[in-house]
Amino acid sequence: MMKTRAYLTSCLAALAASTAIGSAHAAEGVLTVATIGEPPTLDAMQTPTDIVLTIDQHIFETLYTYDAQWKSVPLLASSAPEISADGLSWRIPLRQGVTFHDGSAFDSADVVASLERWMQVNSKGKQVAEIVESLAADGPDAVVFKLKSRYAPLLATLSQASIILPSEKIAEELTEFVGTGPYMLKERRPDQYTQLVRFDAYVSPEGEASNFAGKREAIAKEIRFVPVPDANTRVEGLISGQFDFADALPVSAYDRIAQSDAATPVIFENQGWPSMNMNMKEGLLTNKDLRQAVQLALNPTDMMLAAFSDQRFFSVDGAIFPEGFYWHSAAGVTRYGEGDPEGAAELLEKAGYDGTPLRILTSRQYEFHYKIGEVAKAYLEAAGFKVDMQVVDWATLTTRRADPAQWDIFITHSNFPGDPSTINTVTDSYPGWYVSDQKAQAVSVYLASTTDAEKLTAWEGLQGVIYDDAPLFKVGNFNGLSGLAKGVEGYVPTYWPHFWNVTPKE
Amino acid sequence: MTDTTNFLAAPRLLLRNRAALLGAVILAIVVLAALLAPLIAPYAPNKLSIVNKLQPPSASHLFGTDEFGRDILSRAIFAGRVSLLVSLGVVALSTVLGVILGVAAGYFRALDAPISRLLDAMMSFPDILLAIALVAALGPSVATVIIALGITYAPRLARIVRGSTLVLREMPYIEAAITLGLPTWRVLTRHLLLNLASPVLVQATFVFASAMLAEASLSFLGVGVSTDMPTWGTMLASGREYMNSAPWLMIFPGLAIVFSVLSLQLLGDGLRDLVDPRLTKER
Amino acid sequence: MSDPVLSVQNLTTAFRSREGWREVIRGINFEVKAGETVAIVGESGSGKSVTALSAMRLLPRDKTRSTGRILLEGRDLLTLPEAEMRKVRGGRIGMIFQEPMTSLNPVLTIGNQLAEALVLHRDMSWREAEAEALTLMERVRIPSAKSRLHEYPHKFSGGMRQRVMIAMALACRPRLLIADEPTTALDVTIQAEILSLISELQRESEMGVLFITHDMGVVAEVADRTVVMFRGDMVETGETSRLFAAPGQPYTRALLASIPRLGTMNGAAGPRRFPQVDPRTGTASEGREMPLPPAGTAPVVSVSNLSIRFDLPQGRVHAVEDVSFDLHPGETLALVGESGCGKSTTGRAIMRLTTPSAGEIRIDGRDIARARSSELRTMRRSAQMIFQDPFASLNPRISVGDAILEPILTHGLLPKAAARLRVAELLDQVGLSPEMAGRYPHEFSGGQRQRVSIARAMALEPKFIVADEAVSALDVSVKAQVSNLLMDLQASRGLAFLFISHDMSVVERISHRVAVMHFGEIVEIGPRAAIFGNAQHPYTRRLIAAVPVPDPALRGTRSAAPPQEPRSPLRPLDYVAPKRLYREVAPGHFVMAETSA
Amino acid sequence: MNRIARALLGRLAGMLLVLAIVATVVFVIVRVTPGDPAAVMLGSDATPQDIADLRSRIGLDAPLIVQYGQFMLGLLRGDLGQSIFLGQSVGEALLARAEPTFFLTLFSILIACAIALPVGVFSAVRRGTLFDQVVVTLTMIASSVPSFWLGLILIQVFAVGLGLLPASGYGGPESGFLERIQHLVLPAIALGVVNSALITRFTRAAMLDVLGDDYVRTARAKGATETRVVLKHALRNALVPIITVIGLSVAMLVAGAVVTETVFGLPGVGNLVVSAVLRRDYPVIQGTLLVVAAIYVLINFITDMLYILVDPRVRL
Repeated sequence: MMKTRAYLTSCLAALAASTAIGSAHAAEGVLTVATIGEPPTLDAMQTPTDIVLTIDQHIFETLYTYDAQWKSVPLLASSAPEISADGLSWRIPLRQGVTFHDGSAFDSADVVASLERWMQVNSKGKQVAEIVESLAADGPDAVVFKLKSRYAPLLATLSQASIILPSEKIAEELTEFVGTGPYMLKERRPDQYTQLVRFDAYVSPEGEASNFAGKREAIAKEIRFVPVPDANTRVEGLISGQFDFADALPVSAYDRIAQSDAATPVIFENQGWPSMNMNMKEGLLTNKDLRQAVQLALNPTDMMLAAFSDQRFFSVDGAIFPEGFYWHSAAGVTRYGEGDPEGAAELLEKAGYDGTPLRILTSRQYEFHYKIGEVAKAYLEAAGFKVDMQVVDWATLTTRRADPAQWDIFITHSNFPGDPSTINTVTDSYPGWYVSDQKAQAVSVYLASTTDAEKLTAWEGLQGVIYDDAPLFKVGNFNGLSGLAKGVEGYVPTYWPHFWNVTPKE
Repeated sequence: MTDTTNFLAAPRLLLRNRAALLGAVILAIVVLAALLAPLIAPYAPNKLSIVNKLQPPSASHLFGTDEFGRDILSRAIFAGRVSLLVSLGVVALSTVLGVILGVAAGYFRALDAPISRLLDAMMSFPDILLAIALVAALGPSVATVIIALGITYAPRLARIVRGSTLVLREMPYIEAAITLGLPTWRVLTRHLLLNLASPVLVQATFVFASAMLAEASLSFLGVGVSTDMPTWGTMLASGREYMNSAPWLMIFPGLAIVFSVLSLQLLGDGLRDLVDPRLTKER
Repeated sequence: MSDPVLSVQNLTTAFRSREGWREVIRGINFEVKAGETVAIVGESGSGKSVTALSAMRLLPRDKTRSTGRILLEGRDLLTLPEAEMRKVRGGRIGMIFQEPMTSLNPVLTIGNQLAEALVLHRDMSWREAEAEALTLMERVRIPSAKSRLHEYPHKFSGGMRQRVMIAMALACRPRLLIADEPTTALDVTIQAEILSLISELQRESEMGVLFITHDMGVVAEVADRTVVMFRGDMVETGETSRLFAAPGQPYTRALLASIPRLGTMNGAAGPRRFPQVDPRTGTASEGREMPLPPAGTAPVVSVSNLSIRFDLPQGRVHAVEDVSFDLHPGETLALVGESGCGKSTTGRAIMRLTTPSAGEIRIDGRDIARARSSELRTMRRSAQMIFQDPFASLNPRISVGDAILEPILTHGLLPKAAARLRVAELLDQVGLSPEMAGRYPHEFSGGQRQRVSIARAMALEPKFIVADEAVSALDVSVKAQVSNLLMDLQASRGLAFLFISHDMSVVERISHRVAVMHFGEIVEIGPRAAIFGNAQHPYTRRLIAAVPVPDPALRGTRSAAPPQEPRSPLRPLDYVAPKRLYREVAPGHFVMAETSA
Repeated sequence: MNRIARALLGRLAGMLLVLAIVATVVFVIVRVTPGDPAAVMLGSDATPQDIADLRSRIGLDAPLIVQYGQFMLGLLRGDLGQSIFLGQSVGEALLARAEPTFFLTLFSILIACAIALPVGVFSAVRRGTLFDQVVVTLTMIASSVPSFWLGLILIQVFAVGLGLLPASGYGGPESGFLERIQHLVLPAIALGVVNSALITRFTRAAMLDVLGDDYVRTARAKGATETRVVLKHALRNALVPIITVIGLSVAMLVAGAVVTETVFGLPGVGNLVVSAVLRRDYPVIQGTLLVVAAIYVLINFITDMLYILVDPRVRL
């Protein structure tokens, strides 16, 4: 703990002691990545946000990971799990010869210790903990799950955020970040940069690279994640050659990047989908007719056009999963399309809407949320709703959202998860508090199904229920725009950008 | 005492000072535009028309359109309302606070030290930082921004008022009022405050200018007032994204700020020349 | 005498204003010979200072224009290039100004500023100049000069700073010294010292002196020839004694007639009004004598053992020490003394503008020395005050009528309509026309404003008025009229006055009794005739002797007392003043026994 | 000597009192803030239960009085507390960010004074001439321009347009001191220009005020040249008000830095506060506001000491 009593004078004297790190670094082989912000911590179990997962996937590895179809394939596991007939016992064999960054060997003890912490700290882990009878090592190279009841999404949960650390480093509050990934953590200066260097003794899984699966090679000697919260600054930095990669750029900058000689724009198809989630616990939208009136009134095309300004960056599709995804289906999709103010007005009439204002919560920290809200307000007012648009910063939004008395609709976005049952509105406790018998019934059918075909029909049933109960309005699918400096080869766009197999420019 | 005690002649003297006249004219234009916004704005400020978004300045849209296809001229005119409202609120609050604290510190010797320490504390909060913290605390409403900026600017006024009160307190006409047995509140209001009017007015115009700049910075940072009515700061913030492809989104709100603040500075300088220099100095 | 050092021929100076050039002085002609002193005298706004500044070409070049010729030892200064003119300033002509307190640079030491004059003109090194500066300071008789060379101006009194100014001006032995009202801001005793110093230095170096003043007494004291100016024109010029004996122009006659002179009471017991002067003809009829106050009345205010002390970081100032006196209805008691003697502080304590440290102040029989402000309301009805600066005595933001009306209404003496009538009546009594009530202070002259203050003071029908230097800031002619007004009001309404002043000639005319104060104590108190005719205390005698008498014949009859280092009023925190004893020399005429000071 | 010591102690007590007031106000403001760091930290799909666990771990659910006590005691030990987000003490976080803000403020003040002092003095001496009118007009306009707007324009023209200077950031770990300073050029100009306008106007007003004083006329009467009158006699006396305005603008610069650092992406103290508020990192908000207030109080103290050097009449 630095003695800071003389802090006031030393703060002025910082001039002399400016901590310039003059580590000589190999001229070649550095990748500078501009991210949307500083990760609160590198503990992906406790804080599974996108920015943390993006950086952590280079340092830590999970038992399984997602391939191009977002199906779970082995990573630290050597093969798919051997599941007993009754589906209650899962044996997962582990790969041999894998070592941690600190040189210690990787074995089942590390897996058990890591997953036990995961089941205490991680929100998905806690749900899994409820249905797990026991977890034990089966020799040094395998672990066995004993389940209380069948649980289809288990494989998906073991492919995200359930990172494996050496058992010695497991603690309530992680302090040393040692993993098995292709890169090691060298230094982290909050709000300035997180510096990773190549882990030379890395043992890569086999197979042709597809999404996060397959061969991983740490070509760049060093990767440096630099938090640049302001989107425009990321764009200007990319164009002026300061960054090798700039994440989550405003789509309006596409043409500028395309024309610039320093970088090329990279589009990641179907990065996610914005939604207007409704409060079914208290207030106006407890009435189903009004919820359906909201769905009817809105025109997704105009909302997406305002937010993403160009057809190249969005598509309008009622199905919750877009084409090309295993879970894509149009089953049950209704009240989605052109926006029908008259129809909505009739529903308002029927519901006896008395003009109390509809409170919409949004934030400008995600500019497209705000733009969608602006257009939605126009269409809802055209249908006869009174709208009170509340623009707050993200921290206030996440707090108000937890209190059912303070809002009717909040705008957010999410990705297309590997397992459909992990979609936010499916869990009862997620703000909006969507609870209905037909939902519970459809979910249990899904959980109980084992084969892929069974899961798909169960999901189609669930999607139909979701559209009928109308807990949210899916606006559309948007593509992510990022920018890659010219001369950098081998980058393949994925939901969490990864930089193994990528060769930095000379 | 220079002939500025002749306050009847003040208006005539003010108009002869060309700079102050120019300032008064520009300010009048800005205020009138804001007041008559509904009448003179060519379009409704929030009328979307996504199809013709990001149009450059043209006959139909003098200042061009923004990313939602809204007319920037109309929005700038309506934005004037919020910026002026907030800044006026800040001026009012800081003037009331400043005068009360300034007179108390200047007139009553016993209160001088404690109030001065309080003023030091209030002054040591940089205006933007306190505003950000308060806006985050109390929520981004017009009232919060007014309170935040009002508190940080009150000391500037209080110090000038205290300085002037120290000078005026020694004036024979104040001592005469005391010897005539007039109650203290009457001495303070009719004799002291009436003569504080001009130095306060001068400092108030400069506070007005700083408040406008601060309000613009706050909304630019995204922590300013959150009304669905635009402010020049929020227009600049959303215009920044298109600065390269559609610079007019940035230029016109910026110019609106510069002209309004410039008019206030000109007016303030013009007024200062009329006021007895001893009264406009900090003691 | 050889040809003149300075010859001003048909000098006209104009100022540039919005409406074009405005002439401030027109057709000025005079000469100053070596060793001769020429005075320029005139009331404020007569242009006497502009004449001096034109000669030194110190007026801003872009806003002023001077025509005519100003010959210094034959060279015309108006056509001299600036570089040459700079050699003249300080080298050939030295100049000193009116405000000693602000004429020295506060952030530079005395030695530095003196040495600068030498370095500029006599190409000395700084070390030599500083040594010479020491001799200069000794030449103007600044006590313990050696140790004070490196001190800053704020450590010196007004008189000492003026001496430094003189040393600076005469550093390079100029042929001409221009003195612009050098002693106006000084006390009369220090003024006498400075005047004798200037004449002594003049005799040594045979230099010419151009002396600018508004005080005819000073003119009589120092000037060989005199130029009288009025609103930018030369009214009259001539040899000083002839001018005083037989003034040619009516303005000069009127000016001389209205000057308060010492010793013109010729035996009157009570006060005597100033002569009524007819400005057109300049003839003056001697003022009539005013009645004595009714005998045997209870005092309106009686002050006993009054002490006022202020605590400063450096120590304690005993501003007023154990002062006692009474004031009876219809009587004028004058409190006289030099600046810093405590006369104003005493007046302010009676009005409770400052809180006394000890002693009693009985008004209408009740001691108000430490009464709380709420109890003072009734006292405020019987005691009122008039202030020195007419321009700051009236609230500029309200009309004069309202200023007088306000106290009447707040004390609820009369209903609104009757109160307005009362205001008209009061304005009339002080010689102003009632319909002026609606006008604002900036529309009145200094004299008129002082009349409004008097009317305001009388609004509550007080028993006595404290007049703190009430006429000191007025021009000579107006000073006489306002003094006469006070005497008339005293006679007609039986008012008592505590008349605080440093101007002995006004005090002699206006007061029944006089108390002389020195360093916070009353050194002598008694009837006016006794104090002026038969002064007992050495300080009183010195005070009266130092007053310049406007009669050239009496020049040089006084001894130039050696300059004393002014006693510092600062005392240690635990200082206890010695108990003073008073001898009664004659009925009602007391003198402090101890002969200190 | 004890009088001097006593006076200094008095000043110190005054300063500490001011800081105590500031600390208390900051503590209250931050505690009233809705939005909970735990919720922000855990991301959007954390359950209320997770948030409650984290809150208790960081000690946010202790009664306010206890938290206040800990905070004030910590202050006495010079410990500004532990940042919730950055995993380091607030002191370390501030020290790591001191360099950009310190240099930004330093350069802005240097640019401001380099322009303002000579121009202010010269336009006062040359009052009414064309030069003076141009200076007055330019400074009037410059002090009406929002510094962030000027910053954006500078970025477009110099960084993105001409590519002369870096658009944002503060260089990577390996960039040397000189390269980092390059990042400060544009922000310093954006801040410096606006501030130099204010200082120029004050310097001009102070000089005009002093040039009207009697001792200036005495100096001229002594035959001193105009330059000696202006530089030796007038300027020395104008220093007190000029020092005051420079002290004030240093304080305003720290506030201005908040916006400028955000626009230019400089990892300075201003940026830290904005991100701390957005992620409700209480200790950092408290610590930063307090340190900025302390710097302001320190600047005030330094200006007072300078007065004593410049003006002999000013006693402690």
